Amino acid sequence: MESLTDASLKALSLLVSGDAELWAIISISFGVSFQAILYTTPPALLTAYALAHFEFPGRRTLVSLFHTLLAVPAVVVGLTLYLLLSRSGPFGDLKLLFTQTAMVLGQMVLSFPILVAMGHSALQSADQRVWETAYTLGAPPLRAMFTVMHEVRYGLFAAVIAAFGRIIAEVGCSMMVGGNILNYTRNITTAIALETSKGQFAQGIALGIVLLVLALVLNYSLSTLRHRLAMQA
Amino acid sequence: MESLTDASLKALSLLVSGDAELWAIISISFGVSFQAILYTTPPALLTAYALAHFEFPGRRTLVSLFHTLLAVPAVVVGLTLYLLLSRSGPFGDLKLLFTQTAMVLGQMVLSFPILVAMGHSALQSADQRVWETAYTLGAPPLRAMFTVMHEVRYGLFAAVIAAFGRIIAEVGCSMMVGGNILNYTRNITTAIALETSKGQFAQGIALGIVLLVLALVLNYSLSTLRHRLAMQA
Amino acid sequence: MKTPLFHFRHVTKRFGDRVLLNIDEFVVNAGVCMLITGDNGAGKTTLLKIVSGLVKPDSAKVQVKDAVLSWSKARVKIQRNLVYLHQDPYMLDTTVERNIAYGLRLHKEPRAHLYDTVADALRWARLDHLAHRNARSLSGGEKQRVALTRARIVNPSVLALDEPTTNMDQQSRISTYQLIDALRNEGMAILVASHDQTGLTPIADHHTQLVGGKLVNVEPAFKRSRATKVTRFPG
Amino acid sequence: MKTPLFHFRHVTKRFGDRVLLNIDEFVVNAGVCMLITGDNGAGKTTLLKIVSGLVKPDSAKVQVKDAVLSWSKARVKIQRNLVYLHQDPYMLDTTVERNIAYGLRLHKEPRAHLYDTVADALRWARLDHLAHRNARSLSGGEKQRVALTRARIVNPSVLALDEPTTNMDQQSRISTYQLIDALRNEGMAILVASHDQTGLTPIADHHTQLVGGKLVNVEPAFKRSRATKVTRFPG
Amino acid sequence: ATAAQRPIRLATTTSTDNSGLLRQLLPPFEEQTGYPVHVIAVGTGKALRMGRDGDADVLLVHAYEDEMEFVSARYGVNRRDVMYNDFVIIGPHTDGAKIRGLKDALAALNRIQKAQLPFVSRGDDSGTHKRERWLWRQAGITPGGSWYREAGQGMGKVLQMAEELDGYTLTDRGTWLAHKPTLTHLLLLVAGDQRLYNRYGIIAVSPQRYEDINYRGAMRLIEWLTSQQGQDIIKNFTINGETLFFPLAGAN
Ligand SMILES: Nc1ncnc2c1ncn2[C@@H]1O[C@H](COP(=O)(O)OP(=O)(O)OP(=O)(O)O)[C@@H](O)[C@H]1O
Ligand SMILES: Nc1ncnc2c1ncn2[C@@H]1O[C@H](COP(=O)(O)OP(=O)(O)OP(=O)(O)O)[C@@H](O)[C@H]1O
Ligand SMILES: [Mg+2]
Ligand SMILES: [Mg+2]
Repeated sequence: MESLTDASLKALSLLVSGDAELWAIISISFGVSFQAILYTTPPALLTAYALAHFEFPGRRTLVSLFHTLLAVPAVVVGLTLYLLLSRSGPFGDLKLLFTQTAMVLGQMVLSFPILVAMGHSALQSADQRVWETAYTLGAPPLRAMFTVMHEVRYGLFAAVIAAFGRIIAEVGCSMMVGGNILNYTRNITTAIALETSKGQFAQGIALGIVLLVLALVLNYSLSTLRHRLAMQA
Repeated sequence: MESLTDASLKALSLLVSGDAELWAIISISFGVSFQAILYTTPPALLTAYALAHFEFPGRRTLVSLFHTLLAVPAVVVGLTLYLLLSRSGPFGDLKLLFTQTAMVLGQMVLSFPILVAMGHSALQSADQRVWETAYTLGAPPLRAMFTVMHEVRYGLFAAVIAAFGRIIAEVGCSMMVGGNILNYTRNITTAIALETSKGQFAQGIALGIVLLVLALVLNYSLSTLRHRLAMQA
Repeated sequence: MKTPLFHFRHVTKRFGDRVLLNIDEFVVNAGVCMLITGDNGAGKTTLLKIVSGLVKPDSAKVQVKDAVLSWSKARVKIQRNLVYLHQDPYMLDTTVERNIAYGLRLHKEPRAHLYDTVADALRWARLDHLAHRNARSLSGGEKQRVALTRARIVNPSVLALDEPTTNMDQQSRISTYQLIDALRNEGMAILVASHDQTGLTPIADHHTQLVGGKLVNVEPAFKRSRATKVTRFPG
Repeated sequence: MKTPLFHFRHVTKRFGDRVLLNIDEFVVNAGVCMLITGDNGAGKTTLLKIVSGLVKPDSAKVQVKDAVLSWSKARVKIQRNLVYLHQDPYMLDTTVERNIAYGLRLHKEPRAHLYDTVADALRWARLDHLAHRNARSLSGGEKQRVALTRARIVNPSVLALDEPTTNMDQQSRISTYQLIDALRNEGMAILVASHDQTGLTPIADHHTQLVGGKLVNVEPAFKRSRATKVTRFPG
Repeated sequence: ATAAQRPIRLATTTSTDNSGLLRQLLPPFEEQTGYPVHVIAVGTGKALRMGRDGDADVLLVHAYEDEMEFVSARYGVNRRDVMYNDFVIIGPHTDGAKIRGLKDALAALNRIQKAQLPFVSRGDDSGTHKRERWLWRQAGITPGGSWYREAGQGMGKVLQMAEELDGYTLTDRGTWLAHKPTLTHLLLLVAGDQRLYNRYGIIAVSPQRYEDINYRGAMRLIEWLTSQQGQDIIKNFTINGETLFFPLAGAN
């Protein structure tokens, strides 16, 4: 049996000689997850703001619900979406099953509760005076919301990063509704699952390292940008 | 042909007639994830505090790293742990592979970066004056830390909830190092994966609903508790 | 007699068992500066926040011109005409300049004109050397001055100032008194809650004290005519 | 002459290009109340925080008894003997009573005795009716009083008060002056940074002004002997 | 190459894809017909389910009885045999149950049960699992107890578990050969029993049920797999010199 050192060395050598197939897999992963985050963030943050800002009956229950939705396994989301999109399901006519669109939809559903839960806890930690200051200086509700969001931007940023991390790392839903079709819906995690099921641990870990390195580069540049902006302000 | 409604109805009927096997699966899921959270929270929050509180070179890089580790797929953690615990790996003699202990270890590794990343962002949002107040009133460093943590307890609470959600919902690592052995290491998510692979979508969704309902009950009681404590204080 | 800008009636507010405010009438008149004093916890801040549309009273009617509205309905009109200055002002996490420009930008001032106005205001508040500093790192008195500048620059019809001179040094206090006087003489309505009676009583047209949830008129030690005041502080 | 509790030398602090503090000597003597004044942004808060071990100076030597230490080394000794009161105090998210008890609990007071002490202190500060309220919901002046009470109850050798009377009503101010006087007479060293000269100059033994990063002595308008003060405020 | 055609969705068992067979088999087909093939590798149970729901155009599976049922329920049409291999029983080289060299699979299972040594079952209702349960029934044994581990995972994972736990298991020869290089503690112990015959069939999903299904593509693929050229590729596909699948077309 192959030792961990061997596997890691193999992984690294695979990394440097990146081929077209590998890059297709990577670009599908990032493309799908970027789209999902892009479409989900605005409505999710609006929801988080509403939950943090407006008093209404059932608000606490709703917050609990979003925290709970974090515990829904990706594969259950995948399953449900599968049944909806299946040829014999209610939206079968859209022919979305086993497409990237289906993967984006699944990841949107997965990222929504994280963004709401984490965004809510960031917005809730905002000083009440932020809103009061904005309001009294004449900000209309939407503008006041942006001011509050700006004040807790690091917390919201962390929410987006966490949500992106979660969906780029998830496999259950993408496997289910994407189908792991080579060059079409195979992303990094479904590829890892495939390699693993073949007993090709080295390839699995190699892909894991690719993901990690790319995420690190992305994250670090965002954090540098954020740091630079903080210095300016 | 089974529609989504059929599947959901079947799921519900499975729920009410809970049998011994189902309950074994549920108790393994919650037992393992509780242990993992219990052991991980203290060191993770200490780390988060150190990152939020002490200035040292490379701190920002470390924070970025923890945010990035959120994007490591569970199956990659599982793979690595597998190679370490495998009989030909460095810790093979411990005979931990395909045991609940291995699952706990895997989930600890998975929850650590979430707790650190979210805990850090909560602790960072604490007012500098909290620490100064504690310190000047004579609190030794550890006590001052607890005071700061107490002030941002809702944020830390949200971090623990999110981490718990992530690990109780993860399947890749538990499948890999637990092995999905019936009555022993089969938890809710690996059971869902199994049902799904058989094309038994109704059973998969049923288990998903069980998980959701239990998580909701847990969450709601915690939130009620927290609410009551907040009223008292 | 001219009609008041806002005429509040039957304002009540309780926290738990305690009735904090129970005020029959509270009138906001253009060109009048009203000083509100009272012990700690008397309810000055709460009253100002209710009048500013920031804290919801348990009950209140607001007459705006001829219409008698509920507090919730009146809020929008209040917001358009009144700026409230916090007792412990909040600095937005950006530069001093942008903090001060915040309100003006909402009023869609042309950009060039906007920064001229801001620069003038900064100079008045002796804050020009701090223009590009993050407002969070300012000293206590500097923050207070930024907040006052940020509020007055919007040029509202009513300015509600909660302890505006707290933390300020002597010179800033004096310019604040002068500012209040000048703005009032230009026709602004000014409400000041403060413990700084020595400095503010000479300027205020009315001095009222909050005792047991009621407003009680305090006779001013000396009362000057409008005319003398205008000449003393030519703005 | 008795030895000072702490003797700071060559304290410098800069922010960016600006040298904020450049102080040759700063002495903290038992039984002495020192008033520090200065314009907004002069550096009073920064100086007090350096002296309190909360803000790291760019350079400073501290003589404690016979030992000359670096600031970082002196910190622990400072912490054991000095309590700093913030200009804008932070209320811990719990009851007023627990806020006040916080420091005492750290000193491992027996529980029964502890709450007696707290109850006495609450009564002194006229806060007893607020004992079980969350300190976050207090009014500005109430917060200031809770913070002062929380600081003095620890009974340190040095009390560093940053604008202690800000936001307070007249009566609270007077009891604060009396408290400062009494504590000083019991042998506590007291440092007060404040703009409230009228109230504090009569009590202070020294009045020093922070100008251009340097401390300048201000001659007091009138100087009373220790003896008279003790009889006037019998504690 | 011909003009681009609508993709064909092929739902298949993991053994054909994981072994690498389809990578040999499909490119020439795509080249010649212009049909891109989207391979969705799942368990036999799920593949049949996908056919039933109209989510796949054509199925390549190995569970003969279920396939027949599928066809007779009119979910699928034109089932053809494609290839076969066999199931084998593998186990640790220590072979505590002493089954090595047995020709009788039932006797082997008997000895394993007597020895109470770990047996890792797929436990996932796959074709292999169905065959295993059938064998236990034939042997008159109801397996249970701590030695019988129901893994609920794919063949590859079960082989790895057997390796780690020094356990026995039933596997198809293709997967065994594909994984053999990494399984240093396991040996092929029992093979050659008639009961271990494993055949793969291909079925087109019925165009009567789903008229927009890619039936033409499915039929082209079936034609191709059962053609001389397809069958030759299957025959010549080897891992480390060993043949994994044997052509079977023309048998029906
Ligand atoms: N959210 C709240 N819940 C409970 N009590 C409150 C709340 N907000 C304010 N109070 C109480 O209401 C009273 C009035 O507070 P307010 O801030 O209006 O006083 P104030 O007159 O401005 O005092 P100060 O001079 O100290 O600023 C105080 O006793 C305060 O503790
Ligand atoms: N972290 C920081 N970064 C940059 N400048 C700072 C920082 N902290 C304080 N300053 C500046 O240092 C100067 C002194 O601040 P400090 O709070 O000590 O003044 P102060 O004398 O207490 O003023 P006030 O009377 O207004 O309380 C101010 O101009 C302030 O803006
Ligand atoms: Mg107030
Ligand atoms: Mg200061």
